[in-house]
Amino acid sequence: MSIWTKVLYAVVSVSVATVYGLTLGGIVRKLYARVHGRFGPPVWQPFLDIIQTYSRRVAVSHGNMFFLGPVLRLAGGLGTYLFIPVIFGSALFSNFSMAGDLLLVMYFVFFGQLGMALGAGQGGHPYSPLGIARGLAQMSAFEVPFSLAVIAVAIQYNSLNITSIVAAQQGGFMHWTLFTNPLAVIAAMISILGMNMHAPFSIVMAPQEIPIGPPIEMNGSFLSILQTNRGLFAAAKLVLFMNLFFGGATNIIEMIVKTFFIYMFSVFVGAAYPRFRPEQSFRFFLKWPAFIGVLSIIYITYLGGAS
Amino acid sequence: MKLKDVLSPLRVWERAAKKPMTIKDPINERPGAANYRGFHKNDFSKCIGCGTCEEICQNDAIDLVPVEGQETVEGDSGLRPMIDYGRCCWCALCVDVCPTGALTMSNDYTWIADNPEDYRFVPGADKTKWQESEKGYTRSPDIQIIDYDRVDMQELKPEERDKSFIEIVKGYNKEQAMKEAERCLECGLCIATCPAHMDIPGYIAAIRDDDLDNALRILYETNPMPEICGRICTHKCETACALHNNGDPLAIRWLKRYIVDQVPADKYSEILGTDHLEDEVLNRKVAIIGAGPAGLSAAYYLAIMGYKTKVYEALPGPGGMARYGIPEYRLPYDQIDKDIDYIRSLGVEIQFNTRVGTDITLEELHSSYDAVFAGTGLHLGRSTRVPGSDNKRVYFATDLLREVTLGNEIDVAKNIVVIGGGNVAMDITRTLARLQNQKYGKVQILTTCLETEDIMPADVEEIVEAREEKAVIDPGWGPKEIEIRDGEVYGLHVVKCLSVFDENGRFSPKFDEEQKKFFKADMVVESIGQGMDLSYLSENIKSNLKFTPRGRIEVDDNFQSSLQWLFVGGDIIQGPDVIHGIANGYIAAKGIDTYLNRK
Amino acid sequence: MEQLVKRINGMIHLKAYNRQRDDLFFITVEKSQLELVLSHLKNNEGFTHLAFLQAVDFLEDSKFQLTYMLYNYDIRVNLGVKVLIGRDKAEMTSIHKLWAHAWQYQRELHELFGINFPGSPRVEESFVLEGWEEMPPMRRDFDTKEYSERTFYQRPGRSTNDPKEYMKEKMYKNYAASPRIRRDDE
Amino acid sequence: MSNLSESKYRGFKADRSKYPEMENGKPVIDLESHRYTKLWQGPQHPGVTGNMAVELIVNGDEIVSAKTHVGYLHRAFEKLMERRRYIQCFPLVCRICVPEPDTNEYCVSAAMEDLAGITVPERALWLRTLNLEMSRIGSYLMWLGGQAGSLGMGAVGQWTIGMRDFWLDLFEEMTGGRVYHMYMIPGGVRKTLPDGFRDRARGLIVRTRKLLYDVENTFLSNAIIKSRLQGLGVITTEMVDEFGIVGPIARATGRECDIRINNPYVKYGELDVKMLTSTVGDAYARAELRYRDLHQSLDLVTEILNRIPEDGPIQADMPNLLNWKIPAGQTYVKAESTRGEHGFYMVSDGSGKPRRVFARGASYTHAISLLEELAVNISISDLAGLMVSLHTCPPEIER
Amino acid sequence: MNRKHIDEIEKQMKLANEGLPEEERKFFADVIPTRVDPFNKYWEQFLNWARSRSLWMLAFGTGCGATELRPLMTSRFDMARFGIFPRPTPRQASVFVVGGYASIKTIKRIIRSYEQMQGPKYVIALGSCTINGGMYYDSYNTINRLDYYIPVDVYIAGCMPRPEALIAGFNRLKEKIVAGECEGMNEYTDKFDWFKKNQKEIIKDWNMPDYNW
Repeated sequence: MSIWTKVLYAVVSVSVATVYGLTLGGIVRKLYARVHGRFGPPVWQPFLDIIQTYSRRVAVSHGNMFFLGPVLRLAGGLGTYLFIPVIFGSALFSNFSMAGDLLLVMYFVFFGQLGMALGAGQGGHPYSPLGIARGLAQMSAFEVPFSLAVIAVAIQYNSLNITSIVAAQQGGFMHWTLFTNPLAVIAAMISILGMNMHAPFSIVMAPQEIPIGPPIEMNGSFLSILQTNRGLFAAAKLVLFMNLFFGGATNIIEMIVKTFFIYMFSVFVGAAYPRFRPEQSFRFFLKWPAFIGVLSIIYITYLGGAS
Repeated sequence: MKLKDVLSPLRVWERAAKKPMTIKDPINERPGAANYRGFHKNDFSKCIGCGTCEEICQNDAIDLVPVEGQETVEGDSGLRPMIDYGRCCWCALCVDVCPTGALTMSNDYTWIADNPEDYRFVPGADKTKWQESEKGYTRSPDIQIIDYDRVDMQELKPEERDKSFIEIVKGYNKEQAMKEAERCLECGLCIATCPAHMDIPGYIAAIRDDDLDNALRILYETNPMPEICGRICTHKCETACALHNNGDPLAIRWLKRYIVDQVPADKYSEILGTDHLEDEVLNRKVAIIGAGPAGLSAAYYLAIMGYKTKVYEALPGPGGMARYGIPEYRLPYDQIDKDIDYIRSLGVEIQFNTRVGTDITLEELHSSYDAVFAGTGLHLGRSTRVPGSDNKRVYFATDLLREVTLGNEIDVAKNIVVIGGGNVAMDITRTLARLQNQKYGKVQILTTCLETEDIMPADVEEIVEAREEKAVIDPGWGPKEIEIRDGEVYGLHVVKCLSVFDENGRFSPKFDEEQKKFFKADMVVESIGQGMDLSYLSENIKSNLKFTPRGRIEVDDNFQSSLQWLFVGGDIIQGPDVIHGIANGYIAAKGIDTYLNRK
Repeated sequence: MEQLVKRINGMIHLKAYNRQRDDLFFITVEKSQLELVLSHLKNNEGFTHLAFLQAVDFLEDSKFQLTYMLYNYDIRVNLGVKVLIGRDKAEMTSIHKLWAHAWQYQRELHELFGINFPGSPRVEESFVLEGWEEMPPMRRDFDTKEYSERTFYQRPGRSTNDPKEYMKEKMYKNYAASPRIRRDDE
Repeated sequence: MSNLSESKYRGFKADRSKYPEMENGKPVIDLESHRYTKLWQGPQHPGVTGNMAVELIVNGDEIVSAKTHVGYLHRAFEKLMERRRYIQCFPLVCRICVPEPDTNEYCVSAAMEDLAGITVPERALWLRTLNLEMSRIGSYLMWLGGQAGSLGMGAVGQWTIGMRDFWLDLFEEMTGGRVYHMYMIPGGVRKTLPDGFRDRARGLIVRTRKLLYDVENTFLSNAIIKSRLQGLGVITTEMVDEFGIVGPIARATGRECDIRINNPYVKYGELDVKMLTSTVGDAYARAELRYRDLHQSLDLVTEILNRIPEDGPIQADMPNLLNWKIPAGQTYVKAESTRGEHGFYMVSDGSGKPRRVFARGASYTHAISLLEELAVNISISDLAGLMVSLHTCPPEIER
Repeated sequence: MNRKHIDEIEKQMKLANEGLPEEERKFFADVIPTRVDPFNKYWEQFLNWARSRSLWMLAFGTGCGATELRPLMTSRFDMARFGIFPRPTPRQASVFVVGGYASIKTIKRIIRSYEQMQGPKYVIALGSCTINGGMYYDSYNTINRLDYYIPVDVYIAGCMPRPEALIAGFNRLKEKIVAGECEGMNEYTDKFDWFKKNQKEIIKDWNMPDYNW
């Protein structure tokens, strides 16, 4: 396969993922609305929002770093997504999967937030640094159980290649990490709550506290980049989780069903709770989920796991 | 942290399965409630443009503007409220206060505009989509923002009054007057209706402030006979009163009476500032014929303008019809004297028992005075001219009333019939009833007229009180014949009257000859109107004067006749009532002033 | 309540006392004795709740009346303590030491009435106004309508008719206009 | 602050050993040191109740100093009333507190009636009671939504504010207005109950109770709500008098102060109103107390609906209100709003316009001196929750 | 607003800072925003269509109008289904709903927030108070006419307008946006001097924390 084909495939893949991620966002809004006892916006609303923010005639910039913030954020999303093989065995959706891509993905998951920190910091609004501080702190907190879970998975499958991890889970749902290493999945699923920033871990954008936090000064096309990234990044995270813990997907329908349910988990929790105070949130991740993560590693290394 | 507390919030998802609370199509699906305070409507058939809505609006949101097609007539200013929705707060006080109930609200509440200037409209005149809407806020009949109930007037009870000529109406005391004065809306619709255009809201406000001196000053601006007017005025103002549409009109007449009753006569000149009038006397003289309301009013204003005036009166007392045509129980003589004495105190001279035309001629007056004002009034009775009406026991009401005032004995019969439905008829009925009561101890008097009871020209309270005094009133009959037996009146034959006026509003009664009735009587009094006596005009003058087709002397706006020096006013021109006379006298005085200055 | 008044009267001279309702009484005290009375009422008589402290402008008498509304939870009675102070360079002792929220009212009165409370915390800070340059607006001699018309643009084009004048114009224009028809030129 | 509060306010404890430095008992905050950040919470901030602002100095997430700024809603009602006739005042006053306008209407009408010596007819009193109690329900429902929303839980707010709208529908039927009812005029009320109102009201009470059951499950017995509200903004009994605290906030500390019981007005004297108190005095206790009070209000409305007389006048015999003059005098009329003592101090000088009207809102002290006291040492994320738990309503502060 | 009327005033207009030296003029922060004309016609039409379906409303409860925004946002009326969402920061919002009366202190923040919003931006004014002062027409602390301080696109009558009326107002705004009539942003630029003069006449204290509104 020539590099150009690969690039073309990647572009298609990224587009599909973005559209999928945004649609998922629209569906989730609808679901929340049902819980609230109302109808909610149309499913395609996120697309309209992106066009609308993009179409602003003026966009105030607070300097070069401010401009880089959203770009780095999008780079984070792209980076995360481009190294995850989305559909097992599909050339179109394999992206730039390679040996050790798990490490790269782990890096990119957090890269965007750091980039955002740089950009938003230059916004000059005092709520941005507060939000960034919260965001970075929370990220570090949920990174602990998440990394532990990933380490457990890596140890379990003895690989840092996502494709091979997915391959190892093929052959019936009993081979999924969910059943072979349930502790790691529990730790990871708790950390995805923080990663998705739904309640009770929605402290970064908390409108009632620090009105939407880091992107408070982001406007116009800056915001539209962030919104696009939100769709892409959501899809990337879900695909990653699907690949690592839920046996990956062999076709697009399986991918959609699985990721949808993974996402629904955080929606299910998010609708029912208010948000934590920041330090409550940090403590939460560092307590039980981290402990479960450690347990999962112990379970895998010493008690042998399934493989 | 209990496990229950962790799990029970997840029950939010139960709600997801339930039907959403959302209204699908809110704009069309949810009209305002039946009494929602939405946008304003105005029913022009009821609105009188009194401006009470403007008065109560605490936001200054309402303007009164002229509207095409709305004429200014008595009791309707022709103005209509224009509401500024840049001010309105939809409190509906204007709806609650509206004395006619014309202003209401619809339950429409959506009005979007790009231009803020659009939010100004005249409900009822401008086409709005809610003008026809039936639902919306209206005043609840259970509440009153303004007071629709008149303060009751203290009156003598029928048994206390039916024998004597003591004044029936006791007048308001201070508390009652203040309470009644508080009801005034100060719209001023009454001013246009009053022939004298008195500043009615002004003196009522003065009563509220308990500043009777000021009130008196306002009264005397256009009316020098408030005691008389305060008792017997026809109070057209009260029919124009905005409160009249939904409740009792303000007792404007009684309030006027209250003012003058409270101020003692000896303070008048001090309050009105006429105590140094003699300093400013001009060397001009005006003669006035007739010491009635018109003549005295003219005399008063001429006097305060500095003219020397002399009044020639045929009868032995002043007051004209007010004294000789109105019974004492309605207008006591001392009250007439209070007004007239004050006028006389300004230097107005009255020569009694001098009939112009016989004792002194009009030409003589013309030669010795600069101008002459004639307010001779309507002192002649008018006959029905039915067979038998020339009998000696058939009287005119005006004659009888004059005799009573003069103190002459009247041969009151046991059984009397009065023909006529006006206030004079009621006056004579009640006077004769009293006399009968004094003489025989019982009342046997019957009053009949063409008009049915609902269109009788007499005041309702007069009719009610006459009945209370045991007079029988049987309206709706036309006199056919007065039966004479042996030279004496035996009774009155009447037929049913179907209608009084034709479709053009002209007097043309129609009778149903089949329905007949007979009223037995020893004496018949005719009270169907009065005529004027112009015999004092010599042939020479008469030929130079212009007359209207109906036989009245033609006058211009200043009551100046075609003879420049002769001004004519009062009942012979307008009326008959006292307030027109006063107004005529006032204008004529000004006219004389202008005329003499120009000369 | 009568006994309470007697007790206070024994302590200082009460200028006036009146009963408005069963649960609302007013007393008037001298300016100098206010702090004494209030602390007595608070500490010994159980009037522990200060509902408000407000001023009334009696422009005609050139006085401000300050009203301290107290409440007693035991006998469930409101007691208003009234003090009259001069209107020129109005000044009053601060009671922020008696109640922790009194400074708020004093700050408000300072801004809206121009009454000074020396020693009251943050009394000079603006409360509801910002950049105010006129006299304290709650004073009776400040005309808010006039200020509003002068400062904020009223939408033009409004005009109203007085029915009285309008009917005169339409129906009896020529009728005497002058209230008094005495001629003075001769 | 009691020990209880600090132990319960889990996870967040300010370390006051290093900063701010104290000098003469007052903290010295040097913004130039870059240890502190100055933040404005409001007026344009979703976490602030209404249009007000809190100027904060924070160290990280911790609030070191708070200062309330009001005046964004100052409309000078009291000044405007001085140049309006008495009858013209009542459309103005309901704007003083938007979520619960009827208390204002009642107070100003009652003050005028007290000064003018007017007795309101029985039926009007009952209708007023109904109106007041219904407005309490509306206000509490809005507050519930606000309290949940301030902590980031949108669902409860969506439900309860939606449900409040059904109560507004009832108001609309009864009074003709949705938000501003302008129902109580001096001397009585403006309208009688429409046909079928009672049944609709009873139906709505059942629906509200069903919703409240859900709210209880998801809001009051929510682990995270508890962990955030317990120990937040603890008020002790001593502070009640010190800061002039009233209403549910004071009742949550154990102080028995409910004007409906202490100084019964309208028809509360004939109703079975219970004094609801709590002993803890923190935000959660207040929330729970308000929740119970809301249920009690529903009970009261049920009872009132049964007892409103069918016949009788709804307005006393009043003079022409356009020219109404009230004899000189002073009075103070108060009522229990959902936030506590809401009172009007009215001075008349015998003319047709009030000499001075002062509206005393409960938020006046709650949102300024009390909030400034309680906000210090808490996390910035709790400020919105604290403000809502004090049930601050800015328009009644500055009027 | 009457066009002639404005032209009239513009002629007589004098800036509050006119005659001041250049440095001091800057102190008043009178930087005229850049005028940005609409794009190519068809592209602009498409964008307007999208803008009208995604209205981000600034959640600034400036007056009592805010009280009817809450039912509108929540389950009974659910404005989200019409594509209207509250936005906590003016930078991202496109619709400014001025909820009725604005006191001096608030109009200062309103102007600040309006200037922070990124164009194209729209203003909906609620209730009588924004049109001609409403019931506070004689108050010393509230403005009478909002259109003297910021350009307004749609007015909704009422006090307060019901949520349904608000929805109707938003519908009207959408129509105007689709028709390309909402150029308030450029109007503000074009008549910046006039607006600033009006603003300065009433706001005496321009001091504000520079990072907030």
